[in-house]
Amino acid sequence: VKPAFDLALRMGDNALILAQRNAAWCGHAPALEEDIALANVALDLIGQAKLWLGYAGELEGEGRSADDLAFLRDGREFRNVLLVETPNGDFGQTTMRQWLYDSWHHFMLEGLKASSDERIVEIAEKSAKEVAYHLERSTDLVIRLGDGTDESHKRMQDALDYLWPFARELDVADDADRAIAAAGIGPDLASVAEKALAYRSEALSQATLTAPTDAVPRKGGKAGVHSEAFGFMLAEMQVLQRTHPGVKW
Amino acid sequence: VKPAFDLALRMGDNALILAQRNAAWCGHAPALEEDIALANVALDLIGQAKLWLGYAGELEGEGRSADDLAFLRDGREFRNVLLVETPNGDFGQTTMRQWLYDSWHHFMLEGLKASSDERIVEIAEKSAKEVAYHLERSTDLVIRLGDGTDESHKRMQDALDYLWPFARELDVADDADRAIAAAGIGPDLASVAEKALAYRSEALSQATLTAPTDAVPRKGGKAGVHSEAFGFMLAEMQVLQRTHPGVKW
Amino acid sequence: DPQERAFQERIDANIKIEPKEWMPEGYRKTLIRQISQHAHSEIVGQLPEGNWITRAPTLDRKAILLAKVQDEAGHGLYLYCAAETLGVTRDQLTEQLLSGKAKYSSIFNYPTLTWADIGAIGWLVDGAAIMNQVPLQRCSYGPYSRAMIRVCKEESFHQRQGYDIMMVLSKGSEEQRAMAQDALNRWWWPSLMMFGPSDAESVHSAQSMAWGIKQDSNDDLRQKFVDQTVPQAEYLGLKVPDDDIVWNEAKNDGKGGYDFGEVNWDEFFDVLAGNGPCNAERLGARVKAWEDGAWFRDGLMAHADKQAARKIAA
Amino acid sequence: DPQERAFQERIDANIKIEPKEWMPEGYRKTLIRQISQHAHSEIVGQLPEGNWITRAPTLDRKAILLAKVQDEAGHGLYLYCAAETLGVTRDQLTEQLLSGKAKYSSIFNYPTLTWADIGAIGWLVDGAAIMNQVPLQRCSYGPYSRAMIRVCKEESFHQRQGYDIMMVLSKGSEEQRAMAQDALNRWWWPSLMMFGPSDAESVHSAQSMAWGIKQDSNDDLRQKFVDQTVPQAEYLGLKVPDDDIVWNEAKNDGKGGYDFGEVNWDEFFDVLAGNGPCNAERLGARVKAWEDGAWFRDGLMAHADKQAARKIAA
Repeated sequence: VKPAFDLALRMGDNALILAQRNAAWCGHAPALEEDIALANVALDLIGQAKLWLGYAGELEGEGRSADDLAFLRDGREFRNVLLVETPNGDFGQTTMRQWLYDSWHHFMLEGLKASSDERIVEIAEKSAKEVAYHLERSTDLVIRLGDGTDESHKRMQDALDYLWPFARELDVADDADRAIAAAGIGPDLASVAEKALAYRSEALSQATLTAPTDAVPRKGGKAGVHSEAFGFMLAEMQVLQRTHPGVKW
Repeated sequence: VKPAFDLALRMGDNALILAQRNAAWCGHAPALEEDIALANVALDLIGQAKLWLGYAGELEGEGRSADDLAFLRDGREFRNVLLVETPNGDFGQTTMRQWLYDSWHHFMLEGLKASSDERIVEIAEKSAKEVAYHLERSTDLVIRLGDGTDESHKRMQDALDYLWPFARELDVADDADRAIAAAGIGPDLASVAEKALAYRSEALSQATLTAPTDAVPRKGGKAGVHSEAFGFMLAEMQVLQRTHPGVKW
Repeated sequence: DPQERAFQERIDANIKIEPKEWMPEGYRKTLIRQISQHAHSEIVGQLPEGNWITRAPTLDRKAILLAKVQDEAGHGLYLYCAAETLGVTRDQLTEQLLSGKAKYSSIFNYPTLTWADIGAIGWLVDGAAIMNQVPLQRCSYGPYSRAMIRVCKEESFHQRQGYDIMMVLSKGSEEQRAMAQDALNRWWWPSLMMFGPSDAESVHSAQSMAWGIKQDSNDDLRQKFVDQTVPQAEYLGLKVPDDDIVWNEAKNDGKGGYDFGEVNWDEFFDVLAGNGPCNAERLGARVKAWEDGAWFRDGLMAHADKQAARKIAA
Repeated sequence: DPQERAFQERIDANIKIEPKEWMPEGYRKTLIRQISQHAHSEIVGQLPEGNWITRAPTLDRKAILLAKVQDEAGHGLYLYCAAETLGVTRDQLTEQLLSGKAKYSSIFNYPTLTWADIGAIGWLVDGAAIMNQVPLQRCSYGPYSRAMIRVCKEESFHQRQGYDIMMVLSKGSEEQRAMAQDALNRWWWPSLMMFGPSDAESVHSAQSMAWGIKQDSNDDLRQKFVDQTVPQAEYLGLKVPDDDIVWNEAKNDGKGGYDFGEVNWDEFFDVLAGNGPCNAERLGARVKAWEDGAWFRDGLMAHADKQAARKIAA
């Protein structure tokens, strides 16, 4: 049970926190079409978070619902990678963050379709359909903005330089990741990383962008050691549940 | 009791919220000396908030402490004016907000020294000593920045244009203000406004700044109708008390 | 003018006017003003509700609210398209919004202070909007009429979701009930203002009615809204903040209806003039989004140009 | 060199060196580096704790924390003044900090994740700082020595406040106790790193000791810190995250002391190299404060110039 729980919690927290960050753009994006598209992505991710966290709660067996896990855990108990909690920055940084996650998420879900756990296969299959579209959209934007004006190129390159070390946390397996792979619950992260990297290289070359080569991974999120910004984000997200404990909404 | 309670709550909330805004500058001010000075002002205001809210709690008689009032009320129950909750903006806007409040606060406290309520007289006297220094500092800064470079002048004028309508909420008496004055608990707000305006005119002329003449008051805070930014501010301020109800810190 | 007469005959015969057909300049201008104002309202209307997306109390509520605000952006999008059929561009209309020349619905200049406001907006503001918009489905201008059919379908869904929030809150804890009542207190009168001043004082009403752009009088719609909403409030166990509300058998041609108090039109015109609680913040947020996004739009454009040039070169 | 010999004799005789006296270039440079590094640490050190001021759980805790962070700014200020007596300006030192050329204490590159971290920083980080700084009160350079006397007085106050937070938490709810233990787990090893690598590997140690800038070896201070802190942790009912900790009668010349595990120096050098969890954010925050504040400093300067000109004209 433990590896399946860990996997579901990590996938759920990543989806939830990325959705939460993206949702903050609502009404503030640079074009109406982007406002709508980004909301779509956030909606998909909230839906996925519900499935993953719901399943994690079942596996845990202590009666916690997806909402309980989302709104009543402290920061140290969240297991999302730091990448998805990085601040929105400009729309380029938000786009780059989404793309780095999508291009891992896609191959991760492919791997999870072969999980030994049927429920995980189900959730992965449902999510993969949505994520295929996310990846298509973000790849397209990264290419167009990278190969756009000098300014858009510079902003995307800056975002890539800043976020790349964070993306590497997805690739570095810890004990829980190894247990997940060993139990056949999820894929070997190195194989996912390889596919993601190949995919990214191709897109970056079209985008005329260059990934840093010597980036030390910025990690901690998987162990619940988050950024300082994360606490503020959670305080905002959880305020109603914390202020009015135990009521219906 | 009601007018004294209202007065203490309003004074306490103004002090608390302005302190909270100022405290967010800590470590981020444009010069070390300003970092220290602004922290001093915030410290004084926190101390005053404790006195006012402590007294408000006593008057209410329901056993609420200053901390209970600060950390366990919802946004609609706060009685501070909108001015003190306006976002920090740049350091010029923060300075202007402080000055507009100081230049009212000073004369308000002078008036409160003549209160029929001894405790209010005590708190006002203690506060007035601190506020005399606040006003001296902020007036000095407004003059120097207004009559500084073109850019510092422009920033201070923009801040003045933006904040002046908010400052007017301090001057517009509502039913509670009238009851406070009628009971001899506090001064007539019109007389405070007159003194503040005269003081400000003198300083603004030295600062080469011009107050808007036709500003419609931006009000609501005294009735608990705050800005949208206020909810986010409270969520942050109250997060620990809300997350861990009933424990000691 | 025979052209104008033929035009009016088509309208009177309930035949839709389509983009490429002849129409009087006044008709075109009135439509552009009305449709773009409506589009702007959808765009600005994202902000008060968007303010609570990151704080929605459950995952379901978060998703519903996000989808709703997304719908509003969508409505804005197809209303701008409808306006474009009349010979203006979306950029021109955006410029009018951001410069303050064009108006948007004043209701969005009020702040959302608690979660109950999200319920109240769905219930009351969308409720009033639907009341205004249902007749517009029969508008004489084809593209607008078709846009409104789509809009109305989604709005009624939004209204139900808003009422559902109010229902849960008013059945909830004491604090939640108080929150719901407080939201009703603050949103009731601004919602009544959404129908506009009494027709006697409304400048464009008569001509708009003749042109089939407007179907009902402001006062009639307001009455209908009150009659619909008062029982809903009662069902929630909440009190509408108007002591003059009383059932009047004689109203509505003897079918009965509610008497209600006088709307504070000074407040209405004050907010319209820019002195509402959030006017500066709402427009400021849209201006910031537009300016901050310039590099993004330029980047996409430059890429499209490069691609086109490459295709020609190839 | 007789000048140098006379200098060394004064030092050996415990006579303070004052700003205008002759001193070897190396002494001056070492002091500038050390004092400015210390000043930078105070300035950057505002950030991790400042991160919790707006979220402090009571008004008293908020005031205490704000006052503490303010003290750090004050320490920075008088340390910069001490450095200025050696012939550099504060702006030069600031430039070195912001460009990344000058270092600050690596401990401040760790994030404060819970309220307990504020307690742990006061208890452990200030505790280690005091251990490092107490001997510096006897430093051979007068202005530095005097600055450190002031600093140490306030730091010991800060440490008591930090320990008090830990005490309340460790006697509090289950969540609070867990929070306290978690903070100890994360801050313990970085605190041990604050004494620097073992003296054998420390580049400047021997000369600094001869010059009376440094009094004790890094390892001795680290041992002293462990011996002081382990019983404090026990008193709190918390477990120091090091299984190798065991009382050893033979240590400290037979007075006894704690054995403890090996510090992970790879992590230390990694954080020092810029790869800690918050290096980019800490320096970024200071750069932003400096750049955003340029107009402010320029404005004050321009006003001062105008005033001076007016005085001359009058």
